[in-house]
Amino acid sequence: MVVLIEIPFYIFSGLAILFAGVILFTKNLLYGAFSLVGTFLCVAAIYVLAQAEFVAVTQLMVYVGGIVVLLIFGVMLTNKITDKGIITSSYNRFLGAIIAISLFVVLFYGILKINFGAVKGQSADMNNVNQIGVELLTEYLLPFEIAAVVLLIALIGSSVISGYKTKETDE
Amino acid sequence: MSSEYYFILAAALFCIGLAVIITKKNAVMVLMGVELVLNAANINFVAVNKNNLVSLDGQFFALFVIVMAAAEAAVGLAIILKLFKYYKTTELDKINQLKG
Amino acid sequence: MINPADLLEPLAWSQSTILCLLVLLLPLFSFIVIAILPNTQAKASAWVGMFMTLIASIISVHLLIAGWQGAGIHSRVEWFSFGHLPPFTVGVLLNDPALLMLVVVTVISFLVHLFSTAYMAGDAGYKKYFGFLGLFTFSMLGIILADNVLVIFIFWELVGLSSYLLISHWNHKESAIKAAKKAFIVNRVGDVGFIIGLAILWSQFNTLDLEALKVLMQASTIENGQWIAGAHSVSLPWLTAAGICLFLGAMGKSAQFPLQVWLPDAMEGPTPVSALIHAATMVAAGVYLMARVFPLMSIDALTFVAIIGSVTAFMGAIAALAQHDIKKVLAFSTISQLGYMLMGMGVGAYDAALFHLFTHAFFKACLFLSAGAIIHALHDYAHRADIHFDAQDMRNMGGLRKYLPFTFIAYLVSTLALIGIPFFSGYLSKDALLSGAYAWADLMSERTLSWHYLVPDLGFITVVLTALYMVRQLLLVFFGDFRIADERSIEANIKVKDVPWVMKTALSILALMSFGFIWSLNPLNHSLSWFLSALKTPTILVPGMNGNWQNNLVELAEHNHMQVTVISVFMIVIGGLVAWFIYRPKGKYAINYFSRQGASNVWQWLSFNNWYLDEIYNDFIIQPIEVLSQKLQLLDTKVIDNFIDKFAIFNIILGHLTAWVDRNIVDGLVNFSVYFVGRVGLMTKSMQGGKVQSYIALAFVGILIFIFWIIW
Amino acid sequence: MLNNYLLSIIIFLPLIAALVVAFIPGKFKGAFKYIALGIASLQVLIAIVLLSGYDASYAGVNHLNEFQFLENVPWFDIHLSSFGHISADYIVGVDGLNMSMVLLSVVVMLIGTIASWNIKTREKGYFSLLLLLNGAILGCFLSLDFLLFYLFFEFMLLPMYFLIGLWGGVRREYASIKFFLYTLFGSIFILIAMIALNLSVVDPAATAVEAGLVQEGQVVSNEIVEQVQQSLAAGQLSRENLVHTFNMVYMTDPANYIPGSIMDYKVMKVILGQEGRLLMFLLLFIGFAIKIPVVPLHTWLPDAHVEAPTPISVILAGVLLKIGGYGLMRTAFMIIPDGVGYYGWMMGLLGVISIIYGALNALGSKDLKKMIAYSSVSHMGFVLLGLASGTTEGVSGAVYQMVSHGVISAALFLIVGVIYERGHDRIIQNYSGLINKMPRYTIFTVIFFFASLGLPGFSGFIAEIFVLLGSFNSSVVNGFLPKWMTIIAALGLIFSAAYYLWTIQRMFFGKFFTKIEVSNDELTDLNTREYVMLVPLVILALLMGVFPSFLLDMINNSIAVFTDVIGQYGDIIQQN
Repeated sequence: MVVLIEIPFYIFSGLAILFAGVILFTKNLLYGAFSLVGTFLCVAAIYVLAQAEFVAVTQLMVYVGGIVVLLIFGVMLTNKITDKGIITSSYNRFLGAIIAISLFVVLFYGILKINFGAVKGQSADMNNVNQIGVELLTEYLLPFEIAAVVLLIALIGSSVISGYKTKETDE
Repeated sequence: MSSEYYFILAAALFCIGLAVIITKKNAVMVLMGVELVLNAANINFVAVNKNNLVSLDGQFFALFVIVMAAAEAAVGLAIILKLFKYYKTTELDKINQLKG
Repeated sequence: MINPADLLEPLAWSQSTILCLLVLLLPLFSFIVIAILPNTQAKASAWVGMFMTLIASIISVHLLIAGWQGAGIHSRVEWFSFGHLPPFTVGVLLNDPALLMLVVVTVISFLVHLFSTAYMAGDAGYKKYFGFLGLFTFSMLGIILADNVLVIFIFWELVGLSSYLLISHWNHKESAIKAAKKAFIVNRVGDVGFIIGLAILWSQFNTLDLEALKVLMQASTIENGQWIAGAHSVSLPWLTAAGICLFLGAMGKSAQFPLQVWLPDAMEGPTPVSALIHAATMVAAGVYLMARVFPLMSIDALTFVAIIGSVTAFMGAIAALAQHDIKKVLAFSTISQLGYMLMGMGVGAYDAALFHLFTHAFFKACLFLSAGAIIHALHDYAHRADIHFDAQDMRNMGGLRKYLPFTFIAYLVSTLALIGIPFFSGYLSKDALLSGAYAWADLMSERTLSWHYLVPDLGFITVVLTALYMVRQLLLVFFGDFRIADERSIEANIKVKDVPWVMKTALSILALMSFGFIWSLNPLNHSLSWFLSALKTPTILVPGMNGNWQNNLVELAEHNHMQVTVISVFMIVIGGLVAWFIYRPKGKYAINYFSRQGASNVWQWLSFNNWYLDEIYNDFIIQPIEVLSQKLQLLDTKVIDNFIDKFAIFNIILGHLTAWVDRNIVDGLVNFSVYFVGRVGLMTKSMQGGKVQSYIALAFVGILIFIFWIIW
Repeated sequence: MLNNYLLSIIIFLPLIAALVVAFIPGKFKGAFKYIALGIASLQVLIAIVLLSGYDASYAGVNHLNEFQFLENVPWFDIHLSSFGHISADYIVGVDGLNMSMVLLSVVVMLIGTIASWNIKTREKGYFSLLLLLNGAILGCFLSLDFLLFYLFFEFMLLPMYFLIGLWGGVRREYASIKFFLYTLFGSIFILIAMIALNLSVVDPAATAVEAGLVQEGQVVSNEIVEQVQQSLAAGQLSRENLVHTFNMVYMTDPANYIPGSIMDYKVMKVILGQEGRLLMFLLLFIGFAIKIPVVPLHTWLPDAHVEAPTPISVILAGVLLKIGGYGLMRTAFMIIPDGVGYYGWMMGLLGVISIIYGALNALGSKDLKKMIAYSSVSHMGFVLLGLASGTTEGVSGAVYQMVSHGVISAALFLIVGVIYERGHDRIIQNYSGLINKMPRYTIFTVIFFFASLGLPGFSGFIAEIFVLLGSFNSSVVNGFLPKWMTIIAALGLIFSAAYYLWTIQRMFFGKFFTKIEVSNDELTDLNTREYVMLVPLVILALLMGVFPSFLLDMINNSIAVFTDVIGQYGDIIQQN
């Protein structure tokens, strides 16, 4: 039982970090975008392993289906297509590495210091999608609605921002 | 399976995302880094929720985060498009209007 | 206890003292008048000087006649005062010695003025000369009249000044200036002693008034080796030191050993000046000073005076033996005679010493003026014969009695007086002196053989020597052939002309004073002299003094008198005969005399060079001081200044060092902090690169630091 | 009415004139010397008025109410909470100690101004500096407040520095800097002592006001002052109410010292192995000894004199050196009389060394001016010896010597100026037989040489003889000085005779020749201006030599108080 969960976790988490690493180290935007997809997929798998199936599905739909596509569009729209591929470089590498590594060290240290045995709670029904649905429309109704509004506003806002016909840019 | 492995994974992803945000020149890549960071956060929510599935608060947070991430991505991309139109580039090192 | 202030009340002026002041001021007036006379009126200056001194002489003689053997007259006024000390007074103290000196000085001064009108005729400094003679007479009279030792010292110095000015009268002559300088400085050496003497008296008594000093000295006591006067006390040796120090002053002025070296050189001055200053009056001031302070001298101090006096008498006589300069012989003779006088003072023969002072003043002035007459005549001769020779050198003289008969007589009379032939004045005074000295030696040694007898013995030897050198001079100058004429084969029709009548007048008066009957009705016995019988030896008032000492001295002197007379006459005869034998005309010495060089053996050299004192002083005092002064100059410029400069350089280096520190360390710190802030600014500015990512990175750096801070 | 402000007028008149000169355009440069002369003459007139109003029966010295022509105005008063007040006053006044100095300085300044007639370069600067110097000197002599005194003392340096440094001879920069540094060095010591005194002394009258014993503006009676002094001694006064003063007259009163302070009489604080008061005496002594100057702190003097222009040498020798002696009397001797007995021996010895050393150096000098400069060192040694003796006649002699030396040395430097102006050379050996060319000049030279070597009839004699008598008497009266010092010092008289007479012999007598390039017409005899300067000085030197009572009567009472104060401590020393 332990092994059954642990092995996929290690595999998916390893893959997720691997893909994330590709994003970090690649110069090609498209590689980055596709690696991101990979990462998202792996993270979705992790969600599943953490008994958050609904979240995993949402992850797949929103991220892999929506955001990544959006990003790839962004890549396409902001770069001239050439045969060399869409190349970007990086800077601040040293600083970035130091910050990232030291932050990781700090977090790692902090995590190790937490005694997670103390927070063991009771386990519940394996399938909690139903419960999510109920709670979403009862207890979390207001945030749900607001999220919808936020999404709408974001949609309108983004189309306004990226719209061509703004006076200032024309002039 | 203990939660700390999730946290460590989340931490790793967060750090990689942060590194991407800091180092990449391309605005779209930076946006990708942001998504990584958000994912890392989501993993934490989910991992925290895993031990106490009675309330599912963590999963709700993760859900809302995903929604917000979508909105963020949309707005972010719109901004990037606007920037591209204005500066004819998405390389962030070229855009230093904030320079003091 | 006596309050000094009570002794210093002003004393009223009487007719005599006012006349004294007049006598004092007349020569000063002469000096001032001559000073403001225009140069064209040079002739008038001589008349002014002569007139003033003549009046002064007449008044002096009047004063002498009126005041002789009277009680001393003392008038004084307050001069100035210090804080709350007793006031400082100044006044006139007339007693018999003062009256006599007054006459001597004014009369001789007048005669010298008279003589000088002829002697100095045609001199460029004629006016100046008479002016300074006036100044000298004034100062000398000041010494005589002053009632205060400090005032005596003031005039003492003024006398030195006028002596300086008169010796350097011919100021184009290097030797004259040097002699003047030497005279002044050597006198200063004595004066330093004088000042110390004054200081001792002042610190004991807080006054320097002679009369007050006598009272206070008598009131002072000796206890446990301390000399106590009122509230002041010092150890006993200072009592004797006071006397010796005052005598040091006298040593300088009266040319006593070891300070006698200036007097022979002082002969560079005009001869009448030598007669007045360096024979008759100024040099006798030391003796007069001793007479004034005689009551304040302790027996030990007097013994010192006696020894110095006798030694000087002997040394001067020896030095006179081999001289060739006519004036030098007389100068050394003066030294010797002054030694006699001070020896007399020292042995307590106060009256005899003063007596000798007066007789000597006349016959020595006469000798000098005669010498002046000879020099004058020879100068005139050289001018007419158109040759150059030293008119003072006896080698160029000889046989002058034919040409200058009057001068010869004057010279002869005064020479006989000087050697002490009976019937002449010198005999009386010298006899008195020697008997005094002999009596003193008897008394001090208590008739056992002791060194005290050396004092009269040296005196007797000096008698022989005096006869020797004076007869030698007489023979070499007036007898034999006129050597310069012979040697240079001058035509016989150019002859030495006799001197003018003014000179003769002066000489005759002085020569007259050299006869014994002027001074004593019995020219064979000094004790019957009106002078000595009138003059009272003052009592020595020093504490711890045996009151009978002086009386015993007088008795012994009376007792010794005949003995001494016989011995001294015998001595004179020996000396005279020896001189005749050696220096007789046509003798070996006289024939070769013209070409004689200095001296021929050690003793003559010693004599000729005045015991080599000049050389000794030059090598052991003057040269070392000169070298010392040069070295001190070097010390000043090379050592102290160098040190200061080095110190300054060190400071400059230190300054540079601190400047460097300032620039590089202090400024460096400031600059560094500025630089640091600047760099930090630049760094943060570079962080403010307008790049959002950098901001994020930095934000995370901050977060990290914050986390670290929380965790640890 | 004007009488009350005479001292201020005499001080500030030249200072204002200096400003006026500084603002007159340069094209009127001919007028500057007339302004300076006018001011100097006016000062002489004021000094005569002062003299006529001066009452010699008041001693002054240590009693403020006995000072004459006193002006006493508060200057500043700073309240420093727990430390108390620091107050300084503008106090000027005359007593026996400084009256003679004022007379001397106005006369010498007048002579100095006349001697400046031939200054042909940068007249404006010269005369304004000269006037500044004039005012500062008088201020220095007249101030009775230590701070004011110090201010003027320092203020003198500035014009002197420029006057030597700009109008001087070949090595003027060296000389002026040396002069400046030396004096500054000395004044640092004075400053330290001044601060220590200020810390230790209170103004009893002002303290009475502060302590509420008297209403402000009321007259403080003597009883109140005594009351304040008693409570001060008992330590009853709060520190806040103490008014620390710079008043030199208050400093002379032992009752005004704060118990336990640095300079307290009773409890001697030991600083650097030396009792506080004695140390401060030593500091003041060194400070003023440089000014006097005392061997071995004298080497600035020959250089400064040799390089300074004639009028500045005259002023330097005539007046400035006297500030050393006067300052010593007014501050060190009067404020710390106990130090005199303690250091009297040392001061006497230094005085004697100065006398002999200066004289020997003068003997060795080849430059006429340098010789006279060294003779100044020698003669000022008498001042120190006389002061150190602490006897009435010694101190009187010292004051007399200051005045006398002021007159005689001024004349001597004028005499050097005469020959330097004509021959442009001062080396003694380069001249001979000047009497043949310049007879009247020679007469004046001989007169002043003899005056300087202490010939009776001139002022120097009275001074020197009484310094010697006093210093000898000291061993009997108060035991400060041993007897041998007087004997050694007297030897200085021989040396001074030696160098003067030797100079006369070499320079003035003998056959005329010069070893320098000078035409015969240039060596002319004295002109009218030089007579105007020299004749009054001859007359002054003679008058002071023959009638010493004129000066002595003026100072007698003050000197008596002065020696009494010192003598009190002398008795103590003798008993020990």
